[in-house]
Amino acid sequence: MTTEPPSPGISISKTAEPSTLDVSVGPQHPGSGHCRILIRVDGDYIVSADPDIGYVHRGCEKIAEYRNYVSNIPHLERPNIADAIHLNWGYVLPIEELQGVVVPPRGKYISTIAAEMNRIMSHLYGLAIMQGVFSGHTTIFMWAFGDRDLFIELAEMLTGARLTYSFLVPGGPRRDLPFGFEDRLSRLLDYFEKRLVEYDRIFFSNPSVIARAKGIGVLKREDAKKLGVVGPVLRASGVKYDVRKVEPYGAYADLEFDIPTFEEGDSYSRYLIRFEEMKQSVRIIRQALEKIPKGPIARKAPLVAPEGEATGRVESSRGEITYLVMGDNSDKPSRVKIMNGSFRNLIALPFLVRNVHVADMPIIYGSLDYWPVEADR
Amino acid sequence: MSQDTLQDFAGVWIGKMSELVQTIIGSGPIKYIVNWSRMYALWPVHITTACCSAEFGAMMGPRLDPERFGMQAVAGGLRQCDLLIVEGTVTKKMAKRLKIVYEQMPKPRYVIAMGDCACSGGLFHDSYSIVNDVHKLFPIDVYVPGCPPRPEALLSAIVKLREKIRRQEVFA
Amino acid sequence: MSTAVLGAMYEGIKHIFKHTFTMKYPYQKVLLPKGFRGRHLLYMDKCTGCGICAWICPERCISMVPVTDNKEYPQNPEKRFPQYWYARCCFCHFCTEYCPTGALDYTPDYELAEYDRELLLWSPERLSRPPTNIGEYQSVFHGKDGNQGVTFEPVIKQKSK
Amino acid sequence: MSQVSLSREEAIIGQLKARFPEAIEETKIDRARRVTIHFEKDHVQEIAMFMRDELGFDHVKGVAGVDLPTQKKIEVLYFAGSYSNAEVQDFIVILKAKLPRDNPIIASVVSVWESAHFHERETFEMFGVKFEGHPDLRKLLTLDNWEGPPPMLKDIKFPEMGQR
Repeated sequence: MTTEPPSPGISISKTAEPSTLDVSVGPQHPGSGHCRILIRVDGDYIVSADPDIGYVHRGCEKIAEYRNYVSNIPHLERPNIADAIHLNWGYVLPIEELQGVVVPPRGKYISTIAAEMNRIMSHLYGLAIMQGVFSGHTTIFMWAFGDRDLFIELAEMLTGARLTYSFLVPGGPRRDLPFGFEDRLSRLLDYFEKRLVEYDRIFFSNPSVIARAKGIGVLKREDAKKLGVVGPVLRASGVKYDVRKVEPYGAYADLEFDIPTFEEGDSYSRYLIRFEEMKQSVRIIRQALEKIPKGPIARKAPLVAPEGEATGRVESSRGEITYLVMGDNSDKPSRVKIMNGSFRNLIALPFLVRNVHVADMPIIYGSLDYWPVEADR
Repeated sequence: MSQDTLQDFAGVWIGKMSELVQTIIGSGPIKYIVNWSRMYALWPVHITTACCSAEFGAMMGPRLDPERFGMQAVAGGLRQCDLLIVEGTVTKKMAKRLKIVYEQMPKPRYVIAMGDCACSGGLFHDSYSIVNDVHKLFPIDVYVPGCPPRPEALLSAIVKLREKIRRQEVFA
Repeated sequence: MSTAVLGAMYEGIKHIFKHTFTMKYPYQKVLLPKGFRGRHLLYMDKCTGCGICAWICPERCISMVPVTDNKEYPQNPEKRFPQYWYARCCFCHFCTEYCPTGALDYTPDYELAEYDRELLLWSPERLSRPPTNIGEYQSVFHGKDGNQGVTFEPVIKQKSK
Repeated sequence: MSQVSLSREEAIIGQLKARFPEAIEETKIDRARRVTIHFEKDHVQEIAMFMRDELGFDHVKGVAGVDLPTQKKIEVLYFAGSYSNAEVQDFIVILKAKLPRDNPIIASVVSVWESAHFHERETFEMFGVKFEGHPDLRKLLTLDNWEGPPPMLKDIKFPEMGQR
C-alpha cells in the first residue's frame, strides 16, 4: 500500500480504512475493456467504486463544430457502432426539425426497419459479450455472435456497410430496400424466433445463469427514478418509459408493440428485458414489412440549417439518446450535445456495486450493457 | 593470469558458442520450424482501445473461427501473448497504458494497427485528445484500414502477418 | 431445476449434429451485395476534377492531384483526379453519392491491409483498377426455418439445386 | 391535439412564473413537448426543487454548456425530464442560465437531482463551470493531468483541417 502507484492517475485516497485495499479493474481487462473502475475492497466485499472513464474520449462534440451537417454523420455514429442507426437518427431528427424537412412515409418505415434490426444486433452483442462472456457462458457467445452475423448480412444488403451505416441523412434514408430484401428478412426472422426459444433453454432458464444473476445488483424503482437511468435498466426496475411510445418518431406511431417491464430490478431481470425486447423488435419488423407504403424515400434537404436550436430523441438499445443541435445559418452546427444511455446509466454502477462480492461486479457491469465509447464520446 | 583476463577469455568463448548456436538455429530447416511454430501461436492481447473491438469480437466469433490459425481465444495474461491488436482510436489517456501493455509482452511480439484511427487518427485526426501516430509508440507490422475493418479484413491482415513471420529471421 | 439443467445440456448437444457455421475465410469469401461500401472505383474518363468529393469528405482523406500520363481527358483538361489515403478513409461513400458525374463507384474490395502506411495512398491510376475480390459464398438455412443449422454455400451451387 | 398539448406547456410556464416572478427571465415554447426557460442563476436550486417536488421532473437527462464568446457568457442548460409524473412524461424542459465567461460559478443541483452528478463533472471539465456544492468535482474524461483551458471553449481551435 505504501508503494507509488505504477501509472499516473491511480489516486489512492489517504483516508482509507487500514483493512481496505484499492484495486484497479481495467483498462486492460479481458472483459470490461476501455474503462477503468477503481474499486475499494474489504476482504471479498466492495466498499466503494469510482469509475474512471474517458479512455476513449475523442471529442466528438468539439469535432462536430468543425464539419458540415452531412460530414458530421460518420463520426457522430462512431460512439456506439453496435447501435449506429440510433445515434445517427437522433442527430438527424433535430436537423430536420430546424430545416423543416419532413421525411416521406416510406423513408420512415425503412428507417424503422433498419433501427429495429440494429436493436436486435445490439442486444445480441450485449447477450454475447456483456452477459454471456461475463458470466462465463461461452456457448451463448458463439450462438449470439453467429446469429448477429446473419442480421449484419442483411444490414449490409440494405445500407452497404456492416456496422457503421451512415444510413440516415437529413431528408431520409440513403437507399431504398434492395430487391429480395423482404423475403430474406422474413426468412431470417422465422429462423431467429426459433433460435430465441433455444436461447431461453440454454441461457435464460439455465440454473447456473440464474444462480449467478438473480438477486444481484438490485436497483429499486425509486432509486432508478432518482438516478435517472434509462433504457432497459430503467424498465427492468419497473418504470414504463420508452421514447417510442412517449414521443413516437419514425413509423412507431402506426405500429403495435409492447414495452416489457420487470419489477425486480436485479441483474437477471436486466438480462431478460433485452430478451423480451428482441421479441418485440421481431414483431415490429414484421408489421413494418407488411405495412410499408410505396412512394419516395427521401426529400432533398438543404445543406444549411437556420438559426435556432432543436432537441431530438430516440430510444436506442441502451436507452434514450437526446441530441441538442444548435444552428447558426451556416453549414456547420454551432453546438452538438449528446446525452446518451451509457453515460446516464454510468451512475448506477458505483451505486450498485456497493457491498457486493468482487465476483459479482462483472455480472452487474454486464447487465448494465455499458458501452464505454458511447459514454466517453 | 588475472581474474579479469580469465573472464574475458571465457566470455569470448561463450559469445562464440552462442553465435554458433544462433547460426545453426537461424538457418536451414530449423529456422522454418521455429517460424512455423510462431505462425501458429499468435495469441492476441485483448486491450480494447476503442470501438473496433466489436469487429474483433466478430472475428473471434464462430463465423471466421481464427483458431484455425492457432489464434487462441482471448487470453487475459500479457505474458503469454504475442500479438497486440490496436483496436481503434488511441487517446492520449490510453496511450500510456498501451505502451505499458506493449512493454510487458514477451519478444517476439507483433502489432497490428486495426482501423483508421490506429493507422492515422482517422475520423478524429484533428481532435485534442487523440494520438495520431501510433507507430511512434511502437513499431507496427501490419496496417488494416477500414472504419471498422470487416472481420475478414482483419483476418487477411493476420494472414499477411503470418507471411511476414514465415520469412523473418529467427534472431532479428 | 434438474430438468432445466438437462434441457440446457440437450440444447447444446443437439448442435453437435447440425451443420457447421464457420466459413473457411481465405479460401471461401462471402458474396457481398451490390453497393457494398468497399474501396472506391474511379472512372477516369468521367471525372471532371471538380473536387466535390474532397469537400464532402468528413475526414479530408481525398486530395486532388494532377496525373502525369499520356492520355487525354477532354472533360478534365487539368488532369486533376482524386487520390485517396485509405489510412483515413471511413468508407462512408458520401463522395460517391455527391459525385455529380458518377465517376466514383462502389467495389467489394476490403482487403486493403499493407505492411507500410505509405502504401495505403491510392493514386488515381490505382483507384481505376477493376475490383479483384469477388466472393461467391452466401448463408443458406438448412431444414425448415434453419432447423438443421446455417452454412455458407457457393451461390452457383444454390441455383442448380 | 396540438391545442391541448400546447396548453400543457403553458401550464408549466404559468406555474413557474407564478412561483418565481423575478427569477424567470424569458420563456419559450419551442414546439409541442419542449419548453425553454431562461432563469437567473442564483435561483437554480430553488427552481430545481420546485420542478422536482411540485411538477414531478425527477431527473435530468443532461447538463450542457454552450459557449457564447460574442456575449462573453457561458450558458448552462439543464434538460429536465420526468418518470413519475405521467402527465409530463413526454416533456423536456430546458432550463438555461447565463454565467459570466471569466468566472463561471453556479450552485450545484446534485442535492436535488442526483442524476446530474456525472453531467456536472463533465460540464466542469469541458467548460470550466464551477458547480458549488458538488460532492466530487473532479475531471472526468480528459487526461489525468490535462493542462490548459477547458477544451470545449470556442477559443480552442484545431489546426487547419485537411493536413496529413
